Amino acid sequence: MSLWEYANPVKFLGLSERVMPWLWGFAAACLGVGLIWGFFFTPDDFRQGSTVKIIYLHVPAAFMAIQAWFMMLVVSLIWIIRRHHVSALAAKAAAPVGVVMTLIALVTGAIWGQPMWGTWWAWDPRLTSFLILFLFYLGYIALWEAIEDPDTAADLTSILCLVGTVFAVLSRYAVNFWNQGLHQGASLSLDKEENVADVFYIPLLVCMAGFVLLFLALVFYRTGTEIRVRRTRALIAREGRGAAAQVEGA
Amino acid sequence: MIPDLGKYADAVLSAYAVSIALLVGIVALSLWRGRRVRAQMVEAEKRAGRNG
Amino acid sequence: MRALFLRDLVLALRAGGGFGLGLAFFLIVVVLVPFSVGPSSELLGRIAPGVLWLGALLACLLSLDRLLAVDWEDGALDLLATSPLPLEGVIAVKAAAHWVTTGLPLVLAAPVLGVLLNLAPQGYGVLVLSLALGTPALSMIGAFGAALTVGIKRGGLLMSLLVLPLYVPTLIFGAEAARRAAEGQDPATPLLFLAGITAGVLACMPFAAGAVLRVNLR
Amino acid sequence: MGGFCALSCSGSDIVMELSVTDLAVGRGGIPLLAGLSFGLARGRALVLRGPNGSGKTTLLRTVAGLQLPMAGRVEVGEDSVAYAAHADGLKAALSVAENLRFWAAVFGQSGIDAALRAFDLEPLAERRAGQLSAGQKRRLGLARLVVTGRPLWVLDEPTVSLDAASVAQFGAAVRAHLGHGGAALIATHIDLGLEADVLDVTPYRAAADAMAATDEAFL
Repeated sequence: MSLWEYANPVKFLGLSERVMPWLWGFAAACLGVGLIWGFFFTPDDFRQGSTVKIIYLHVPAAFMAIQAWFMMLVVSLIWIIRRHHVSALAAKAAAPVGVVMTLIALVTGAIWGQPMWGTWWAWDPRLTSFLILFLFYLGYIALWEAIEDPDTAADLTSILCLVGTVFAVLSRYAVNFWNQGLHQGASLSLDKEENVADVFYIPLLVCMAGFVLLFLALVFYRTGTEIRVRRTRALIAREGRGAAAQVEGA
Repeated sequence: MIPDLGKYADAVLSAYAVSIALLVGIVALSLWRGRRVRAQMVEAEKRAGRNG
Repeated sequence: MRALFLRDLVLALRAGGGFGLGLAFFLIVVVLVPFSVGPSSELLGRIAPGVLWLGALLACLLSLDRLLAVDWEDGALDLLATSPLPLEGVIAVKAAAHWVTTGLPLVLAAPVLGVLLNLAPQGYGVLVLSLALGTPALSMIGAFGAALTVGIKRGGLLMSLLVLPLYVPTLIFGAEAARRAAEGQDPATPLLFLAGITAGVLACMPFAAGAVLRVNLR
Repeated sequence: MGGFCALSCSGSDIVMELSVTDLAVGRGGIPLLAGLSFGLARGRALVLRGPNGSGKTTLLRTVAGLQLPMAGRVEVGEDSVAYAAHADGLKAALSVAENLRFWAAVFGQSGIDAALRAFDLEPLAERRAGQLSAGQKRRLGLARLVVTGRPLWVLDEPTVSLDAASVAQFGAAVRAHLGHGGAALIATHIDLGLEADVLDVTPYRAAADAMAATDEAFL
């Protein structure tokens, strides 16, 4: 039993059929519990008032926005090195989810920033970095959409993901240098800085777990969809050559 | 039922509304496309089964 | 390699698309800025380094979609791929020719346009230096973007979407160096970062671009 | 070596310029030709025939190394292929001589006079390539082959837009190339007046249910 066995599309579909109900279930449970707990049963922060409740969306979304890109990087590398189709399709499947996470982080950040900093948007390094990450996601998805041949698209987007990662990190340092910023330092780390008290910390962890599970469920489901698109394409190509390119939803 | 959010009620509620709408949106979009693609695949498989 | 470089230069000269257009575009952007933000010389002087950098960046972007597309359409790229030249070298040489035909004229014209924008006198040297250090990276990154989108019809817009985020670090450090110098601060740190990025890009990007081009040619 | 070799290589001591073993080629993940085996010896030409869309161009691109075979092997000497396709890669803004000199330099050769003479381009040498007629452009594109100095010419429909005299000229150029120990693989529909073997690719069409390597994992 090797992990690579699941690089076979059929095996992967079988695995995801078995795993997905659990993922969806736990994701819904964690998100439900975490968000309700955070929204209804946590006290207001003495400085930030009730806006502190936004943390249960903002921080997990920001976390997942970065993790989604990181996951795309890993599966892109797997595609480049081992040529498993499932991994290329998983990268394609994850990108729109990453976009949504980035968007949530940006929007909740803006809504939070308005009462706290008195402005919807500041060219703060963290906000700016997320905006740049958002642009990278858009470019990545646009490249997937623009290329017809699936293997060519997988190759090109993988290299773009690699190069993009380097430049995203460079940009992060560049904007740090460029503007020192208003944003508080990372308010969440494993050793629990004092500015996040237990009352906030535990529901936040539950929400983080919920976001991770939701992301996994979505990626599994969407990868399955991409595999089915390819299978449909292959079946049609076998049926009559030439009609292959026009698979709806491809 | 809704806790007292004080003067920041608008901000907190809109943040939750937007985020949940986006999450529901991506889930619904994924499910909708997944269903459609699955139906197409079943269709193609049926045809392939008939012909060969 | 030398032949390819010279050929690209001659083509840019004869077709008139290289030297002239980018420079004219740069000029127009710079001229339009006062119309949009007002003629206050104090304000113009403050934003001059940033405007000049942005103008140079856009002028550079303008000519990128023809960098490989012409050779792709007339089949020359296929022939070059079967020639003894490595594709990485082809890309690097074409990027170098692109820099000489667009980047270099922009570097030389920037001080003149700085006068139009009321740039502070102490800023000229570092502005030219930062552009000279930064624009080669813009050409090389752009060549990567051109290689990515070479097979796509109407790939120009997509290429801008892919390339512009990659320009962020270069733009930040370049404009920051020019701004600091204009304000009388020490520009050494951003200049060093800028030079580092350019060196890294020139060293690594030809390989990424060559790999991408090989995928597109097959 | 496969069945076709018997035609093209009569002796075992002949130096092979190209040998293809059980080759399958395809475009966009769809296989077009499969099970191809042939060899090409020095001094010989092989003409490929087959209807449009049968995969001749794809086969030539694979032999030239521009794309990877889906299966099988292509053995050619390193840096031995000169490829010419429908697009000539000519620059309209450069003169005939400049175009040729550029390609000669890229391939590490010098001297373009022989090439100009072979295709009767001497009177046009200083003319811009953009001002040439279609047939003249084509001749310039073929003259490029001469300046590459490469032994194996891989040509895709070389005689498009050539008149009868130019075709004869082209035939002569190929014969001269073969006479110097070169070889040529040509996809064409017309008779070039060459003493060449003919390979019809039609029987090698990939079977309808042969699935693309890229897609078979999904079936």
